[in-house]
Order: sequence, then structure tokens, then C-alpha cells
Amino acid sequence: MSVLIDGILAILAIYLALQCLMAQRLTQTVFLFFAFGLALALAWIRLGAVDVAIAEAAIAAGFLGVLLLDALRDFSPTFSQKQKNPETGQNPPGKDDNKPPFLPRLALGFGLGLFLLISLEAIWKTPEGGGLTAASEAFLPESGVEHPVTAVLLNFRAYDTWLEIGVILMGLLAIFVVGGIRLYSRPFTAAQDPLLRQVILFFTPVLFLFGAFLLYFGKSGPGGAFQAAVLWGAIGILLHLGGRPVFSVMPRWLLQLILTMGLGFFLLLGFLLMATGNALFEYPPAYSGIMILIVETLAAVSIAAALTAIFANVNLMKEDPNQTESTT
Amino acid sequence: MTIKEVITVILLLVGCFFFLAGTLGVLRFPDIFSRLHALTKADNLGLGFIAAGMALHIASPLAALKIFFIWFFTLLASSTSCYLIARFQKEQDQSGNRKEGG
Amino acid sequence: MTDLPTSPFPALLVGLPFLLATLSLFFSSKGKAVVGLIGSFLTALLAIVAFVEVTQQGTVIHILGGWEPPLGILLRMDSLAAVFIGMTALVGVFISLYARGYFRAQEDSSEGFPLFWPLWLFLWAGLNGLFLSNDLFNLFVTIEVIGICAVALAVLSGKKAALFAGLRYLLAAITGSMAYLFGVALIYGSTGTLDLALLGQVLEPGPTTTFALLVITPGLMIKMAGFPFHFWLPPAHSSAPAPVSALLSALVVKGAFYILLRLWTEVFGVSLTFAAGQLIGVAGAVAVIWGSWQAFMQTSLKLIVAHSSVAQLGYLLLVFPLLVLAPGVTADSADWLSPAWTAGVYQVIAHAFAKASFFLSAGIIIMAMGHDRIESFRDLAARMPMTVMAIGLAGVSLIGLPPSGGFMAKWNLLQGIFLSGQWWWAPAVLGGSLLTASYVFMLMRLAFAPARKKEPLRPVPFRLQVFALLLALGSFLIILPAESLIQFLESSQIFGSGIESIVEGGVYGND
Amino acid sequence: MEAYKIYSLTSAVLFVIGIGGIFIARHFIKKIIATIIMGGGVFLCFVSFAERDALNFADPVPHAMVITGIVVAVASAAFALALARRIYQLTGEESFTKDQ
Repeated sequence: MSVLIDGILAILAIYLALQCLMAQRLTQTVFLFFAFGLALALAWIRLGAVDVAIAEAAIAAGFLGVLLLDALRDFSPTFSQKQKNPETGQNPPGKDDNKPPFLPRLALGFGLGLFLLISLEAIWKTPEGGGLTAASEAFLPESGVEHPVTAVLLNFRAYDTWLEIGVILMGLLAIFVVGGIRLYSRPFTAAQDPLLRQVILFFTPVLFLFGAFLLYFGKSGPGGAFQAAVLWGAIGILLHLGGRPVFSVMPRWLLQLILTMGLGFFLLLGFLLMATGNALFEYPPAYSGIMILIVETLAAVSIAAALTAIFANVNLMKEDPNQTESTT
Repeated sequence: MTIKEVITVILLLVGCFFFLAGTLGVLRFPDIFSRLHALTKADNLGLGFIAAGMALHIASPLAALKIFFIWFFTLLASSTSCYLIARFQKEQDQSGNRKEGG
Repeated sequence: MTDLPTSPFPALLVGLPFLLATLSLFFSSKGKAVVGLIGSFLTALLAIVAFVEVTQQGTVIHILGGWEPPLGILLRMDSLAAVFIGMTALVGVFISLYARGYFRAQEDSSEGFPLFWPLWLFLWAGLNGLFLSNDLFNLFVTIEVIGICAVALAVLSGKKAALFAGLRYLLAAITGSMAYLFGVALIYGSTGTLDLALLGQVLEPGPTTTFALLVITPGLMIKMAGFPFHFWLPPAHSSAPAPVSALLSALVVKGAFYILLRLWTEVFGVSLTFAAGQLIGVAGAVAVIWGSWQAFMQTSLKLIVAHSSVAQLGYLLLVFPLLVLAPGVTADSADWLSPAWTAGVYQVIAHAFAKASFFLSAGIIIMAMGHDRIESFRDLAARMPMTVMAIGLAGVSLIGLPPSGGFMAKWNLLQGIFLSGQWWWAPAVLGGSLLTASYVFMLMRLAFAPARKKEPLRPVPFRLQVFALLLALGSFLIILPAESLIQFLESSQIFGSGIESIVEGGVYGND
Repeated sequence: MEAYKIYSLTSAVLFVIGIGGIFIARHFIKKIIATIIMGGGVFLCFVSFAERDALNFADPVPHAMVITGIVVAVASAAFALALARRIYQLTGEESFTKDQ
């Protein structure tokens, strides 16, 4: 029975991935992408990876999906112009003329098929390496937290996590580069809908509480900085959409502080520990629990701010017509 | 099989039925308003039945409260988004009509 | 490995530029440049100090978080890493100095330029992290850091061509790193460890290992623009601002090469066959000829330089077939390993200096003439002697004429090729040099030819020309410490080691 | 067949679909989604091995790596999306044309 469920889920994920890439309209692609993310999240749950499921549903399907949806506002008009009959979803016959020629496609398909067979064989025959479960279990009491995934993320392999928080900040900087750095200069004109505003106002404290719960609960169960950060980031995005762009009323230095404090505190704490003769990110066992909690909280706030800023900036790019002339 | 399990199974089956009906509605109904209708009404009802079934199955008040909140938030979010989509579509239709008329 | 001396420098080498980059975000445009410049100097200084430490203590390590591998991550600075970090520091400082003057001279044109500084420091931290890393997954994170920063720098100008090239670059980079990560997943699944040193001991040959090699190698070749995957490089490098082009081609592509070298020699020895080495060699040989020919056919300077990067990276790929030993040959009896390694390291360093100088000179010429079409280079030698000299010197190093670093690389490569008996690579090396000579001399001939009508030149800050020339001179000066450098490199375990292919048979040769 | 095998085999299929999508799909957004699908395949591979190596709990190291990987992949994809939108804004192009 359980094999049946897993099999159906696997086939569903593959089907959704294929449909997502082959869909005729971009809207379909994006919504199938949401569905694909949720199918994967279910797969993570089936595999016992609840943290990954929350991260996938919240970050990959949720946040990226929202970004893609937002991008549709840019792309969809021309797409429906090219496509005369958007209601039925049928492809007009003249659309296929810019497809690549047949032979390279055949060769590519053949190559991919061969590659798939080899990879299936390789995965089928993978010897059992045993993983690092035993090692993590042995050192878990010394890590200061009770949940093994949090212990790996924030203590055993904190270096990777620190770099990863850096990657988010770099992604934000990179998006600034693309969109111009006149960030938050324009107020965002939001939908003036009383119901929407009330619902957003209702959801703000709920999301905040739930995020804080996930953050604190990450010590002993699934949850932690990233999951909490996405929920808090969702607050920022919702407020932004509801006509309360939090960042535009904030002084610039405060915004910069919020964006960088997670990364900065993480590193400065590491340097401080180095100054006392430990290695970088080597938390003394007696204080590791509280240190990890502080690092996680600040990191979550920073990531939440970065996610909101990524969304808001991508939005602002569209509202900025006079940039187009200045850079071409 | 106790009476509790029977009720759980019945609730789950009814929930699945409503989900199925809702999905069928989304696929088969002609325009966006009736599709939204199918999606939000039938699916929320289905989710409610399944939530009730699960709450009965776990039979702990705290879990029941959590499940209730799941259902409640879904209800809130889906009805709001349904309303927004419908409003957007209506505005589009009106502006489209105006363009065609003028 | 954990009994080696511990040192704080590896952690500082990553942490310091990171911290300074974060700090620079708080400043205004002008402040960013100042912090960025100070940060470059501090990082370079730290790199030199760490280099000296390695020369005295040998390989040093830093166990992050106090958790030993395989659970934790270990930073390892051996002499090979030290040389790469030192090269990054030297080239990086010159590029930083140049960038300060370059961006100041065109401050009005784009508002994205101040972000050069934090991104460049992040990139530097990523590069140092990559050279120090001893962990498969950590390598993935560092190449992603490098990838995002590199693309962001490449699109700094915000021009259409740069955006297209940047998106292409980014998609290629993501594909490459995902392919790499797939290989990491399989290796982790079959061994339960990510540490390179441990993997070298426990990895068993088998279809999984071979498949991991089969996805990791092309993945990294996409990132280093190895031959069939070089398509993204010329547009991305040629459309970026000059200091960025220099960074991208001098340093960024070397990161992926470094990982490939480490993985092939330290980890994948068990599943490599002689044929696999030959295959990557063919890619290198084709890249050398094709890239040089394409460079010869271009009509604008930056495209010439960008295509020449493809060719010069091909030389790096040519090192691999020499490192994979034929069945029956042991590393002790293979006397071509030392020249091959010397060739690889010197090619990396010489190319970094020469290509950086070439791109910086191209930037100067664009600044002076407003474009870089080579038909208007006539009589440039008389009007911009320093820049033409820098191009000439860098070109000589790229060709591989003595007494340049490029000569050192190509001479040792040829020596390795003939000692190993794989003479069929020699025509590619020589042909590549010949083609390189063709386009360099074509540029020189144009620069010295008398002009009928002279285009007006805008003034260029003198300092910029000095920095470009110094880098070009650097590609010659690096052969002075050659003997001690090679001696130093030999103190690391990896330098001079060969890959003894246990398995006979084809490329996919475990059956 | 154990449950993890189903997913580890699925991971290869998703990876190949992703690669194919990057090559064949024309629209920028589809290419970006293809990279995420490719990443999803890779992460599935990690997590299925974690399930296989479970003792008292599943192997936490791959879980941590996958969370890191998801965040990194999403950051890259968000950047790619910003580039694509900017390109569309400037040129009206939605896919790579021959001369670009």
C-alpha cells in the first residue's frame, strides 16, 4: 500500500514536471510549477524530511512561485498576443515555425534517454554508504540543540549555512544590479481593497507568531531559521501588496542593518570565538544553545527582509519607466 | 472496527467526494466564476470533512485545535483569493465591455 | 589529516573579505569604493601572510566549529591552495586599483557601478573559500557564491548585450552546479562522507562512481568554459566592464579548474581510465585550435581577448591526459608528471596576469577611443605606447615566447607531452601558439602602422596604464621565482601526483 | 522494493527532464523553472539516501544540505528571473534569439 502511494506520488511529480515544461501558456507553467513544488513537498514528507518539506513548500514553491507569478504580469500580455485563442488553450498551427530542426532534437532526445538509463543504473547500484546518521547521533548532545537537522545546520556544518545566508544577500545585490540601485524610491501602488487589507492585517500577527513558533521549535523539532524567515518574509510581501511597504518608511541605514545583521552577527560571533582560542563557529557547549538561538533569530530576520526586498525590488523594476532610457 | 473508526472513514470518504466534485467542477465548468465557485466551496467543504475525520481519528483536543486552525486559515485564504480573482475578472470584463461598446 | 598544524588564517581568508563586503554596503557610493579598496589591500596582505605561514609550516588546516570530518568541514591550505590564493591576491589588488580609477572616470554612466565593490569582495571570499575547501558540498556552495557574484558583475553595465550574455552565463552556471551536485549526491550516498581526503581512501570503483564522474566533470567544464561548453564565455566576458572582464577571465574560471584538478587527482583516481583522460584532452586540443581561430577572426579587441580565453583554458584541459597514467605505469616511474603539473600551475598564473592585463588595456583603449574595433588601431603605438606595450607583453606571454610565464607553461607542457609519449597533443599546443601569434602580431602590426586619419583620443588617467603594464610585466616576472615556487609546490601531496588508472577499458570502463 | 528506491529513481528522471527543459524550452521562465526541476531531482536523490541510512532518525546531513541547496537554487533562480524581466523590459525578447 505504501509503495503504491509512493509510486503514485513519484509519477505525479514526473508528470507535473513534464506538463510544466510543455504547457502552452505561461500561466499554466507557473501554476503547474506550484503543483510540482507541492508534490515534491509531499515526497519529502513521505521520506521523513519534514524540515525539507517546509523549506520546499515555503521557499521553492511558495516564494519562487510568487516571484514567477509576479513576473507573469510582465510576460503574459505578449504571450496572449502571439496566441490568438487563449481561452481554449489550443495552439494555433503557425506557432511551430521557430522550433529547432528535427535532427538535433532527435539527437538530444536520444542522448538524454541514454543518460537516463545510465543514471538509473548508477542509482540502482549505489552501494550503501551508511551516511552520517551515527556520527550526528553521537555528537547531538554536545551540539546544544535536540533536533539533528538544526544541529547540522547551525553547529556541525555552520560554515555552509553562513555562506548560504551570504548567497541570499548576494542574490539581493545581484537583483539590485539588474534593477538599478534606486531602491524603494517609489511607493508601490497597491490594490485598494478593504477586504484584502483586513485579511492582511489579520494574517500579520498570525504569521509572525507562527514564524516565531517555528524558529523556537527548531531547537527540538522540524523548523528553524529558514522556515521562520519565509513566514516573516511573507508578512513583508503581504504588507507590501496591501499598500503598506514597510521598507519605504524605514531609514536606509536601518534597512541595511536589518539586511546584514544575520550574516554579520554570525561571522562576528565566529571571530569572537576565534579570538578566545576556538575555531571559527566553535560554540562552547555550555552556551551553544543560546548562541544558536540568537544567531538563528537574527538570521531569520535578515533573510525575511532579504526575501521581501527581492520581491519588492522585482516589483519596483516594473514601475520605473525612466530607467529604460538611461541605460540603453 | 469501532463505531469511531466507521465515522472517521465515512467523514474521510465524504471529504474525498467533495474534493473530487470540486476538481471536476474546475475542469468542466465553462467560465471563471463557476470554476471559482466549485473550487472554493466544494474543496473547503471537503477539507472540512477530512479535517473532522482526522481530528476524530487522533482524538486529542490539542491536535483537534491545530487541525481546526488549519481548516480555518485555509478557509480564510481561499475565500479572500476567490473574492480577489472574481473582482479582478469582473473589472476586466467591464473594461473590456466598455472598450467594445465605445 | 586532522593532525596537521592548525592556523586561523584559512578562516580569516574567507571571513575578512566577507565582513568587509558586508560593511561596505553601509557606505555611500564613494565610501563603497574606499572600503572596497582598503578591503582589497587587507585581504591581499592577509593572503601574503598566510602564504608565508604555509611556506614555513607546511600544510595548515582549520577545523570549522571544532567538528572533525566527515561530520564537520575542514579548511585546508596546502601549497597548491596557497599559490592560487597568492595569485588571486596579486591580480586582485591590481584589478582593484585599476577599477577605482576606471569607475571614477565614468561615474556618470551607470549607477550600478558602486556595487562592484561589495560584489567583488564577496567574489574574492568565495574564491578563497573554494581554494581552501576540502568538502564536496562546501565546494558547491562556494562555486554558487562565485557564480552569482560573477554574473552580477558581468551585468553591471546594464546594457542589453550584457544582460543577454549574463542570463546565458547564469543558466549555464546553474546547470553546471546542479550537475556537480548530482554527482555529490551519488558519492555521498555510496560512501557517507564528503571530505576529499577521506573520499580518496574509501571511494570504490563501480557504476555509481563512474556516473558521478560523468556528471561532475561536464558540470565543472561548463563552469570553466571547457570546449563544448564554452558558448557562454565570449559574450559574457566581452560585454562586461573592463575590470570585471579581467576578474572573470583571470580568476573566476580558474576556480572550476581547481576543483576539477583536485577531484580528478584526489578523489576519482579509482574510476578513471586512460581513455577518459584522452577524451578530456581532445576537448582541450579542440578548444586550443578553435578558440585561437575564432579569436583570429574577430574584429573587436574584447572579443579577441574573450575567445583567446577559450583557447588558453584548453591548455589547462591538456594537462589532464598527462596526469592519467596508462595501465601498468606507476606514478614513481612517470617522469612527466612534474612538468605537467608545472605547466598547469604556470598556465593558470601566467594566463591570470596576461589576460587581466589584456582586458585592462582593452578597457583603456575603449575609454580613449570610445570603441574597440581593431581597424582603427592604426598608429596607436605612437599615441598610447604604454598600453600597446602592455598588450604586446601580455600577447607574448599568451603565445608562450621566452622569457614569459606562458613560455614556462607551454615549454613544460610540451616536455610532459614528449616524455609521456603522447606526442599527438604537440600539434595542438604548437598550432595554438602559432594562431595566438597570428592575432597578437596582427594587433601589433595595426598598432605600428601609420594612420591616414587620426581619430581623436580622450585622455585616460596615467595610473590605469601603469597598472595594466605592471600586470603584463608580472606575467614575465613570475618565472624568476620558478625554482623555489616549484619546490614549494612539491611540499603538497597533490603536486606531482598522477592518477593510476586501475581499470582498463573504455571511458565508461567498469563493466 | 523499498520506498526510498522509488524516489531515488524518480530523482534521475526529474534531473533528465530538467536538463532537457533547459535545452529545449525557449521561454526564459521555462528555462528557469527547468533548473529548479533539475535541482528538485538532485535534492530528491539526497533525501532518499538519507531515508535509506536512517537509524533512530533519518540522516540529518543530507537534509541540511538540501535546505541549503534549495535556498541557493532559489536565490539563483530569482536572480535569473530578474535578468529575464529586465531583458523583456528593454528589448521585448522572451527567449534567446540567434544573434544574441
